[in-house]
Amino acid sequence: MSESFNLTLEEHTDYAIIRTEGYVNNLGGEKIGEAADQLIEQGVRKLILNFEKSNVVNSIGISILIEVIEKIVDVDGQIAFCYLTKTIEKTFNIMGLTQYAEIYATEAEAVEKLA
Amino acid sequence: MSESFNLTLEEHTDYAIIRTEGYVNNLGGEKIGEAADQLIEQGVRKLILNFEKSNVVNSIGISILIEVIEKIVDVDGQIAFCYLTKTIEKTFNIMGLTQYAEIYATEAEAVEKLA
Amino acid sequence: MSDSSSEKAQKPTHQEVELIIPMLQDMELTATQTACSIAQHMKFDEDRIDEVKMALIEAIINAFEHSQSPDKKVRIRFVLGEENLTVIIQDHGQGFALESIEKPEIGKKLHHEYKRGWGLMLIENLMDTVYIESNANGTTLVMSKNRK
Amino acid sequence: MSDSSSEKAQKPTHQEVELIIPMLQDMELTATQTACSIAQHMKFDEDRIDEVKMALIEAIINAFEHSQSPDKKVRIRFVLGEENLTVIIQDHGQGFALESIEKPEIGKKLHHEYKRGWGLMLIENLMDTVYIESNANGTTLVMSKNRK
Ligand SMILES: Nc1ncnc2c1ncn2[C@@H]1O[C@H](COP(=O)(O)OP(=O)(O)O)[C@@H](O)[C@H]1O
Ligand SMILES: Nc1ncnc2c1ncn2[C@@H]1O[C@H](COP(=O)(O)OP(=O)(O)O)[C@@H](O)[C@H]1O
Repeated sequence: MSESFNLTLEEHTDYAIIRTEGYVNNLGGEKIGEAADQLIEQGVRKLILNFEKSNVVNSIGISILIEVIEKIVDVDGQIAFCYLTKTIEKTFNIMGLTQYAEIYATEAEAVEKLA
Repeated sequence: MSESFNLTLEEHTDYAIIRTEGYVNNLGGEKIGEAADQLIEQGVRKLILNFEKSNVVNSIGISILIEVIEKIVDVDGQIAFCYLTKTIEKTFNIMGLTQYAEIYATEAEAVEKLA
Repeated sequence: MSDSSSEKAQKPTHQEVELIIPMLQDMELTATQTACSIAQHMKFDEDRIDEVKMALIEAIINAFEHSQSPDKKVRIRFVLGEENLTVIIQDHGQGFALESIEKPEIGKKLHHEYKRGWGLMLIENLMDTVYIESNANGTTLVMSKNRK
Repeated sequence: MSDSSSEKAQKPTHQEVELIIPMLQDMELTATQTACSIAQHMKFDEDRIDEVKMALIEAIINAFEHSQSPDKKVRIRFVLGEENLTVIIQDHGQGFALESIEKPEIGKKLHHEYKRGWGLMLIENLMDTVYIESNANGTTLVMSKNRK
């Protein structure tokens, strides 16, 4: 009875893209967390999260994103978000996530700046 | 505080198209009725109602459409609807409107069959 | 643990969402949005959701237009069953005599002054089961749609 | 007509929509759909609607997660004001001591086990006014957003 959440991965030599679809709540956040853990384990240091198909988040989901940010910071990596709705971007600003993560309008821009 | 309803008219020598946008309730229905009255007055005998941007109707609005059908029948004209949602088409069938009005998938098809 | 069998024997308590709306122009659309979200949650397909929405609009505008309810409110309950969604629309208006309602026919409506009177018939046709209780204390319409 | 002046002197009675949802996974999304429809009706712009939705999600998941309410329900009232929308989120749970809640800071959350605790702070920032009343009978959060 829960919203479906899906993600797809695109792995490159020096960065990876996680594209999400659906509600980033506890369940959605956990799936992102697991995918990120695995990528970091594999040696990925630059991570792009494409939220084009995730228009709704909650603070439980975002708490898990903070864990991901922490892990990326710990390996001296970089993390960027793209295609955030205005409200999600505002939320990330309010919470201060933008001190540790970049926000870009498009995926192409994120790839260009990070890679 | 009400849903906005708009319509546009396209008049040809022997037929006219009414394209609606928004909820076809009493207010929307009345606007369609007024537009149809004027077209029939001007001599239009073939009328196409394009509901592509009207996904919601109610039975008060449809009652006004029955008035329009009656007036078209009275002048030996023809009336057709296009781009109906499945549920609106089912509703027109249940009510028997389809005995007096044609339903076509697209506006192009309606124009071809009627004109 | 000792009473687990008696617990199992109990009827499952169905989850219920309750919505109370004021009699205001277009407020029925708020109710259809709520219905839509619940039916999506229950994994109804889009067509069946659309039919529930249309029936719900009819039931609500009936209460708005005919009930003369002094509290000017309509109460809608959504009961999330295993295999169906039941929607209960209730007003505290004057009620009506169901047996006096004539089944509308398009042939009779054409060239007849009174073109209205389709709402209840549409509800019956769009939903799987419909039950109406109406008296001087108000009207309750109970309608269900199966998931499939 | 004789009492029209006294009628005018009365405060306008605000229209209200009431929604009661069960504590079920993702039910907060049904509430946001209802909120969205009401705010559209009031001609709020899309960005402000989105902010109300986000704040509403936070208030509801708090009730779901922390209230331990025995009735397992959350009541949401939407009060349609002239210039603002007020949303009242209420549970009958155990309540909490508001003064004991620390303001979260990202610097402290990083490298700290507990990363949660953002909900109330987000609500404060996304809405124009917020008021919380909490005691052993439950929690009521009243939040308003101006139309502009
Ligand atoms: N909630 C209600 N309260 C009072 N009367 C009602 C209610 N619902 C329906 N009715 C009565 O039933 C009649 C038929 O309703 P309906 O089939 O929906 O058509 P319409 O609303 O167009 O008249 C109404 O005209 C009204 O007299
Ligand atoms: N409706 C509620 N009932 C009981 N406790 C609540 C409620 N809302 C908030 N709280 C308390 O306030 C704390 C802070 O809430 P919040 O800022 O939303 O962060 P989080 O939910 O992540 O803990 C919660 O951990 C809980 O102890």
